[in-house]
Amino acid sequence: MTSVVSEGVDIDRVSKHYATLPVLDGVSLRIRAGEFVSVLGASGCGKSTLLRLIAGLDTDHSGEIRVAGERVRDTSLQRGIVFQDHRLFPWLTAAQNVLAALRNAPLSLAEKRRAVAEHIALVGLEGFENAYPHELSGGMAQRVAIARGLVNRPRVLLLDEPFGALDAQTRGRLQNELQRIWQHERITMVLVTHDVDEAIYLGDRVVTMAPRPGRIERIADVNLPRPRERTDPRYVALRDELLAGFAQSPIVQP
Amino acid sequence: MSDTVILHLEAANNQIPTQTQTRRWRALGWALAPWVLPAALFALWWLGCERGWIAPQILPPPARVYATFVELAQSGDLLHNTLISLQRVLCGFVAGTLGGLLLGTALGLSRTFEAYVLPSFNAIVQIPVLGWLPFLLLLVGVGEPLKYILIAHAALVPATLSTLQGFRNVPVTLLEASRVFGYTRWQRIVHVVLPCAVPTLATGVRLAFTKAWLALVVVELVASSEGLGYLIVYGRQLFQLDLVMAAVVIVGAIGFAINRALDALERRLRRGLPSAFR
Amino acid sequence: MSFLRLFRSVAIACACGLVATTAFADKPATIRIGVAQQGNGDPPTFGGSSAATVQQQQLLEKEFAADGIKVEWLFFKGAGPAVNEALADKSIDFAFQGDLPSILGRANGLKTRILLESGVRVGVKIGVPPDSDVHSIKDLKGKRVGLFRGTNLHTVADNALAKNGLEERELRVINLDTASALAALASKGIDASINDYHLYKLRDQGLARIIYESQNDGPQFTRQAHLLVTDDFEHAHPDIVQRVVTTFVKGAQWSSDEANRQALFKSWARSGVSESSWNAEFPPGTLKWRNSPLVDAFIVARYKAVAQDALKLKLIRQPVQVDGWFETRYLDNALRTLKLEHEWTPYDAAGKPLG
Amino acid sequence: MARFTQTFLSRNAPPRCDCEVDRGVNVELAKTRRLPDLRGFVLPALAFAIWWAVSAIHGGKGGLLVTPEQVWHTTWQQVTSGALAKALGASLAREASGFAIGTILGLALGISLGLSRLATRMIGPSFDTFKQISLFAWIPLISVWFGLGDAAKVVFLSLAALLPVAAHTCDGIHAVPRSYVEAARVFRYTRRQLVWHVILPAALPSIFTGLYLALIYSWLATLGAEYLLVAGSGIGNTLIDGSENFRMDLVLFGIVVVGVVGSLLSGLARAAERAVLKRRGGALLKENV
Repeated sequence: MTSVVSEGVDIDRVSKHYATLPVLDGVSLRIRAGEFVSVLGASGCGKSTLLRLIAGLDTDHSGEIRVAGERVRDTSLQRGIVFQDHRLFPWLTAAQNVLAALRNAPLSLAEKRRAVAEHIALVGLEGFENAYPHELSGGMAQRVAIARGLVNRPRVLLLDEPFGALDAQTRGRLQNELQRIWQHERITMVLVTHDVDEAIYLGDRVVTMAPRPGRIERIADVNLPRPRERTDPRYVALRDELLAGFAQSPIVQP
Repeated sequence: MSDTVILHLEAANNQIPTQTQTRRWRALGWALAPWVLPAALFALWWLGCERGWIAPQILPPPARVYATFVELAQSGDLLHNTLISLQRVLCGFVAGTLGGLLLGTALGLSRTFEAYVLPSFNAIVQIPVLGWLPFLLLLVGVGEPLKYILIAHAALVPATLSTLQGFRNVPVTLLEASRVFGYTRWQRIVHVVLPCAVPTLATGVRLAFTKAWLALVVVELVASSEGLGYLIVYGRQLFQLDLVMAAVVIVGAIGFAINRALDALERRLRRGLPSAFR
Repeated sequence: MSFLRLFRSVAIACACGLVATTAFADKPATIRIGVAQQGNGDPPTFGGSSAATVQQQQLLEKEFAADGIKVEWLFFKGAGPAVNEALADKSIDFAFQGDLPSILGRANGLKTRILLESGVRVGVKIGVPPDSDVHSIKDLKGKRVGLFRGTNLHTVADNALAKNGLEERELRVINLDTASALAALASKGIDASINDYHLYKLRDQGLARIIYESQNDGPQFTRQAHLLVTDDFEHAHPDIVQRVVTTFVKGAQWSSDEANRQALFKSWARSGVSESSWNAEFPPGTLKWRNSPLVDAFIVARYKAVAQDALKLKLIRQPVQVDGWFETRYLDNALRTLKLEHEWTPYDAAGKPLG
Repeated sequence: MARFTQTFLSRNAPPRCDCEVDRGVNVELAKTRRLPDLRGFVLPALAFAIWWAVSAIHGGKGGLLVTPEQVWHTTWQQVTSGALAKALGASLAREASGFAIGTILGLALGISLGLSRLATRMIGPSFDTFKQISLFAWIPLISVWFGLGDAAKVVFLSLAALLPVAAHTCDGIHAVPRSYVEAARVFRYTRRQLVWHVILPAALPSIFTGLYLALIYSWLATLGAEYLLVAGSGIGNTLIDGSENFRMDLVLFGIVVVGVVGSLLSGLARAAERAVLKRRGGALLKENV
């Protein structure tokens, strides 16, 4: 790979295995700054593991991952992450949870409070600032998690099946919200999902991974205007193509 | 799951992986770690007596305690007292546990029985074994029955409550499923309720024994003429602290051994069951 | 230290629940006296020896009031053995204790000196329920007998049993302190109780019958009690020790005077035992014989005998040196200053009066 | 939903602390309020009636069978004479200091056991062994080292309080879900922030269970201490005096007091726990169960 310093995320021949079981095998991917990439794959293809490596939660792997030219050695405020189980601290209210993300941020208290208010508004949760996680619905809790992921104004936001646990209707609404936030914040987002429709609807590119060992099978460009029309023939064609890809035995792509 | 917190704490410090050589040392250190504290305490004790920092009547030297232990064992006193204590604790434990299982089952099966009996049971449970001692001392006198009743009471409480909880923990879904297959009430109890309740019962039995063993020591300390607890009192009265310490070690060792045995038994019982019922 | 802030705030939270533990420093100016008996009555007191008289007439309190030294009496339900624990942990300076417990303490390293005798030639009583079929020691075979092991009753009881061809092992001995033994005897939990004057309380209530008094078998079957002081206190305050002994001798003299007999028993009755019982315990003319503070040949012989018995009964593991244990110079000074050298008659090893 | 009595919490032994959290029995925190069921009072009323009848016929002549009036009279006499206040005051004061010291040491030990794997490895086994020995076996040694006064009793009580606090704190920390720790790492929490802002708050419910048990155990230990370290006054001494002076009424009075105070203490502890934990999100309780 050329050593051009890119603002986005450079994944170069990353491999990882638990004891003898290979989980990722020579994954290489270059994500441009501000791009929205969906990582699509069945369970066990290592997509969540890849995301954890980018986040720095796990550094036991070969190959290199660079974000804005900087090698990933540990977690960083520059790389936010939203999990499927929202992981809000149950003893803190929604606002306190978002504030907790700023504990080590280089901001004054006033600036922190303002950032929290902004992001509560960003995810449309005004009026629920003092609610405890167990008092919020699944969708609202995920909104808080997204606000918490964004409040540090990270360079990259990683989302690990954030809407997996939600009902179809809430999921649709939050997908639009996420897209609106993405267009507003202009930061790089990497969404891991097993939902083909979600991957196409949101992603500039859809990276399809195959399991055993986890590798990139195909990268498809979704050059469609946003917000995407699910009935657009090109949208439907791409979806069917990807779905078909899933159905056949995985073809090893160069 | 248990080590995860600590693992991540250390990961948070980003320690650099060690070479194999130091790793071998660490492994050795790790294996010896549990013995460091006991060894240090023993050394401190031995040194304290040797150097005379502590007067012998305050803390007898380890050699003396060991000599007493050997003397106890050779003179047969150790065996005699241990057997008596074990006999007492077993009788009390068996009586208490059986009573507890029966009472717990009765409470578990019929809600009306529970409504009548459970509040009184709770009231009695509030009062500790020691609270009943003076009352029973007057009623039953100082003899063996006093000890059996108190130990049985100590074992009865956890046994009853565990049995009750065992019955309560049976998932309603299973009961409904058995009803669908036309199980009679009795079949439901034998084929559904009991298998589910077994792990909780096993824990209850282990707790019952621990409580019985604790109660035994208390009763023997306060009123007895034989038994391990009595050895402690006897040592105290003859102002032979080494006898007291030897007896305390014996009581601890036996308690520990039996608890471990019951632990192992409980684990084996639990392993046989799908974790859902754990 | 990274956890410092954490501990500090937790400590403050719990400290507010912390009530000042009452471990106040011992003012060297307080004299703490342990009594190897359970205090009865309110305020707690005891009876049966000149030590009780000294306590009830507050002789020591008056003696040291001028110097601003407080006198503190501590009673021990655990009797002699419990006093040993207090001595070991240095929470008392003086102690009225029986011969056997002191010997047990000395055998296990307690450093004390015996100053004078507080109650001598005291018998051991055996009480049984009123309707019991036990009439003599021989009937005790196989019966449940309450005995407070480690007190000065223990060796006398064993000797009395041996005299009747019995051994402790042939009885079902239950180890009970004085008060629990009384309760057990009253509720027929035990068949007999080897005890002391406390048995009179039950006899007065018709709940016990006394079948044996060991002093009737001769002075060898009696137990002694004494006043001892810890070596540390004696080295630190020999003057105070002398004044305590002198005051005590005054008390002993008053308690040995037959003229004060009724007043003495009335005072002792405050411990819950009736005057009539004291009359029975101290037949007329025996006050001087029983309340003599002298450390004579008889006393030394008795302590050596008890030491041998203790070794024989395996209550102690190595022999105890009785010689050099008695420190009688304070007693001699007191007798000289109070001109009481001939108040009490000394006795020889066999218990016969000397000169 | 498991409908079972809260007292079960106060009766079980503290769970093992060798990193394996005992899920089956002791973490059942769900508290369902039963309807006030009057049927529960039938049995005690019946027992009381029988006692009244029997004692009325041939009671009152001293000895074992005491009439309710006698017990009531003793109660009244104890209360008015201030004896109860004195005894109870002494016992509770001792218990408070024992509880406080035990809690502080328990928290320190529990936290160190919980957080440092080395401490768990070094102290854990010894701590387990110590837990097997009944506390009362240490009384003869304590009485020699700390004398027979209040100091010895407070030492004994703090041991009784220390055990459950340490065990539950340690288990609480071990049971903190890994997901919280990861979430905190994403925000670059330092080790201290992780402990103070994530691990301890998450472990708080379990720590409270430990404190609740410590309160109950130290109350039980108060009685034991007063039986075996016989000096000074206390409700335990009242009980023993009653039994020795052959006064069944005093004993019954003592037992009632012990029972009432025991339940008051556990009620107090539960109220404190609910106050602290309620608002901050019950989710954890259910999730942890």
